Amino acid sequence: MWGKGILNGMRITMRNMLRGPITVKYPYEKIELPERARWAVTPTYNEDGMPKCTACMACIRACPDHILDLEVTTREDKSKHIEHYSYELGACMMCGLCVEACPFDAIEMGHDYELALTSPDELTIDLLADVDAASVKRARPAAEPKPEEPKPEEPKPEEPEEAAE
Amino acid sequence: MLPDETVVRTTLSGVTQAEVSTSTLGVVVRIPADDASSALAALKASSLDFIMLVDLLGTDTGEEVEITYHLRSLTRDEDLYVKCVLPYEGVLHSVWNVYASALLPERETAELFGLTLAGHPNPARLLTVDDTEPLLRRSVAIRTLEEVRDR
Amino acid sequence: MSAVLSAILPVLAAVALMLVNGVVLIYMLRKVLGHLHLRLGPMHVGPKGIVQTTADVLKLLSKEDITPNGVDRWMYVLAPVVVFVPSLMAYAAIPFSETLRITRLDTGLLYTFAVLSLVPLGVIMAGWASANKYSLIGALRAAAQQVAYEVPLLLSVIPVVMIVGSLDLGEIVAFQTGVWMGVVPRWFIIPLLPSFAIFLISALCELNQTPFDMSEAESELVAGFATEYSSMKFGLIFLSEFSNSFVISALAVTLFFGGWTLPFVPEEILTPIAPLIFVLKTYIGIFVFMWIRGTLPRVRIDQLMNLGWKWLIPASLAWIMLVGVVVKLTAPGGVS
Amino acid sequence: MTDPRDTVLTHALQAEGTYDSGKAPAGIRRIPRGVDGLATEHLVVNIGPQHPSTHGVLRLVVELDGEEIMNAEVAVGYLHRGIEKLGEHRRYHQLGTLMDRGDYVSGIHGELAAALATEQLLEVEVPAKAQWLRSLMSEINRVASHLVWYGTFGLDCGAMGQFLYAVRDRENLLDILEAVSGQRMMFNYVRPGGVVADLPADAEQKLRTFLRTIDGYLEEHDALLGGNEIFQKRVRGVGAIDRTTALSFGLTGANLRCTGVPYDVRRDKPYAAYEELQFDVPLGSTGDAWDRYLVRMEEMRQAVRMIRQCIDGLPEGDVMAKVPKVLRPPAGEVYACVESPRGELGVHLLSDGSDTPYRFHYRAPSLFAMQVLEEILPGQLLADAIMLIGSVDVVLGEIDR
Repeated sequence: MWGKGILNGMRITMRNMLRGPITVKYPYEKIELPERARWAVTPTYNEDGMPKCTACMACIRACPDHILDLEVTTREDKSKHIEHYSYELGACMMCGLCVEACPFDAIEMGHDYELALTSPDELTIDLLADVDAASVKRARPAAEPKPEEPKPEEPKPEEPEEAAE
Repeated sequence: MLPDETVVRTTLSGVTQAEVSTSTLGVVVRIPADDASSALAALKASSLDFIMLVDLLGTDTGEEVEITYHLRSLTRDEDLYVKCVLPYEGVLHSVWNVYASALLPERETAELFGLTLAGHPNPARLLTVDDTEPLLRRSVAIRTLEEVRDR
Repeated sequence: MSAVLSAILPVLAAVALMLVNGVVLIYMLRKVLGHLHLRLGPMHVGPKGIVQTTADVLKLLSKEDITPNGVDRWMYVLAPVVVFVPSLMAYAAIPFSETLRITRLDTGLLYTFAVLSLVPLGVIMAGWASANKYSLIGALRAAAQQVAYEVPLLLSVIPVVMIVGSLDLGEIVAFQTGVWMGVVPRWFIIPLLPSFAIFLISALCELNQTPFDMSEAESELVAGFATEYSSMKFGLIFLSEFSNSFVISALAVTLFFGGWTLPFVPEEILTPIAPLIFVLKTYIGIFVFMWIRGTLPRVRIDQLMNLGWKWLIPASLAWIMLVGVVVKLTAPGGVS
Repeated sequence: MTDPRDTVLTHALQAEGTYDSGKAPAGIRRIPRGVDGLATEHLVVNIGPQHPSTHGVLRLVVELDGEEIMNAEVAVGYLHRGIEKLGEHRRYHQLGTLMDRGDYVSGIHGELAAALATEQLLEVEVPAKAQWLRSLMSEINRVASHLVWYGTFGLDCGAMGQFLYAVRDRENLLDILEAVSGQRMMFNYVRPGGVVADLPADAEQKLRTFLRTIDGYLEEHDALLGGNEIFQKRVRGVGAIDRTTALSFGLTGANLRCTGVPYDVRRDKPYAAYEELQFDVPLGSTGDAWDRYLVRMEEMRQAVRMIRQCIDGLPEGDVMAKVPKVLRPPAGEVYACVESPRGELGVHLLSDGSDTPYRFHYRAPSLFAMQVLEEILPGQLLADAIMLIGSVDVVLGEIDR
């Protein structure tokens, strides 16, 4: 008869009501993220606490929105000192292209999703400030477990063709 | 599958002088701009039966704007690309009475390439505010790195 | 002194009942709709969110009272009052138990329906006065809908009055006490099921509830006639909507489900807890309204009119004729 | 006291900036209020851009005579970010991040179209496992997108419950997509040459538990909304688009198939792993909102069936072809299209040999669906107009690009 569909619909909503709510009570219970979840970019460190970053600028070229920036002073013995490694959290779309481009696994996408801040100028974060960059030779063997022939000097060849960007 | 070129050439021979070629895209027909609608009407009515205008897009080739009409025949499952060339501030004649699906894409293409739209029921701008310059022209620059950096 | 007191006391009781009712119903609606939709409803304010409604009322009180310009000033301010007062007056005739009643009216039923039919007047005033296209459309829809469904609402109640022979709600309930053939309770729902169905459909229309919530259809008219109202004026409209649903549900329980009586409970246990049973039954009725609200989509306005004029009214007229014939045959001298 | 109807109408036109007290504004046929004839004045109502049921930022300027719509005009452009202009300044493997933001409800299909176009230019051969993973993720995204359509379609008709049940199932799907690609909606997972990474173990396990309950839930959804007589009365025979109008307005996907035209890109121009998957293409007959509902519900069931085939038949092998880090495809022009939940989503790529495309055009199916609305809305009632927007399933991010 005419109302059969409506009554069936009522039965379904009652059955769903008896199934009980499925909401996660957020501030008290937190969902644990899957292993590949991509949130804000965070630098990684060696065992001795020094950052793995060798200031090779690969990530800065890889970012589609140009939001990473590195100020580096090169001392005479070719080792580098990172003044600021600024990262605009507000503009980052967390696509993970910089992490894929980094040859030394020096940055990774963190799992911390509570990124709300109170004032807009806090949105530009210094990932690394005033710290010595890891030297390429020491980082290279550690970073490349595969027996690949290590590059003898600074990764210069990538430099010229990028300038046309 | 590609429509065969000879049939395309014969259908268009009466209407306009068209040169048919095949490229990575498929069969491409280049025709002069002002008899675009008559050519499309001929193609639609012909045995090739191009029943649907799938897409309409403009390209800035450096010195002029090239309009591409992407036609498709569902019965034979073949695609055809009709291209015509307009000067920079040229007039894009609307083909909406042949293919009604050109209504909104024409407004968008004319507005983003700085063409004036003729013969269209509602030639107002579709996407941008009234005084924005034609964005998809190669001459209109995107914000440089510095402007992005200190925005 | 006592004369003044006995005059004011019932009014205060009605107002208190309405406020408490509003608070409880708003909380119940959010909880029921929440659980119907696999959500929890309010949880943060107080244990299990019980204090949530009082927080809402305080918020409504503290909000800034905006009067948009281009508004028809007097009608705009008067409209919420015209919506609120009738639903307050409708509490007068509801029989909570044999003795516990705000006023003893022998035309209680007629009075309640007369008062309830004033509410659409306020809705139309609100819609027209707030000079906003959405509320204009919402108000005109509400006018058409509630006028169209007053008629079947009253017609569906006439069979009950024909059998009982009086408009006094107390007597209707008294008629339904006791049991037929030892097992079937004498409630009217069993013999008069069609008229209960018509009553339910037109009651939903009266209350502007889904599937007939045409006047504040969220997805089309934003908030319908109440779009331009803020703070306490919106509070009045909101509260009156809930108290209407309590009144209509109370009527349904009184007319069809035997008011405050329960069939197999002996007399002496019944009388002390009679108001409790009545309120419990009414809340079950309100729960069914909310259950319907959480499930069904909205009917289009012209289908609604079509259903009302072409189906409900002829059906209820035919049903009245049938019941009239049966009453005449079974009790030739019966109608005293 | 002036007639309040004037103030109502002038406010609208002033807000629009087109009010000229002298002459009646263009496009609004104002019947002269003769003294004798009972002339009802037309009311111009802006549905949107801030409106609870416009699926994004759509503004529909509607001229109402009472409840009936006399004339409807679509005003879009509130979400225009210039995806096509940005495309000319992005490398080929970065185009996916742009396409996710076009049709944000089903991002995988946009990424896949961009990747297919680049691969046609590069003539690179994608390994079998990547093809199967692409089909699997596309179908998961299709079910998620259709669930959003189902929920908002119910909301437009006034039913609240269906949306929350649909979102419950969609949450499981988004968790699976997050486990595989890293993000819930902006995946950046499909790249020219293959996909970024393989299916992790926890994603497969989540998918199997999801597949155990989804069939029961789909039957429940169908019974809850489709089985409801009120919904059927609201939807049957309303907003019918026949074959010729659909074809002449360039409709594709479910909007075209509901008129009976059997065109589906997955079967007629097969890509990814769709040749090896068994699925049938549901067809409607009259092309009204009811047929669109039936076709999309059946598409969801077919998608679940394909997900099952994909999981069981996933071949071995690596997930990405040998592709240089910086892609420089040879000069050429190419068009690749994909069957997205809204229709045929195409990417027209013109490359000049450098590492960024010369011209990147994004063919949006919702733009053509929106166009047909301007054709069928006049004559409908206001309540039906809102329902029809829901039934043709448009996404404004794709229309404005």
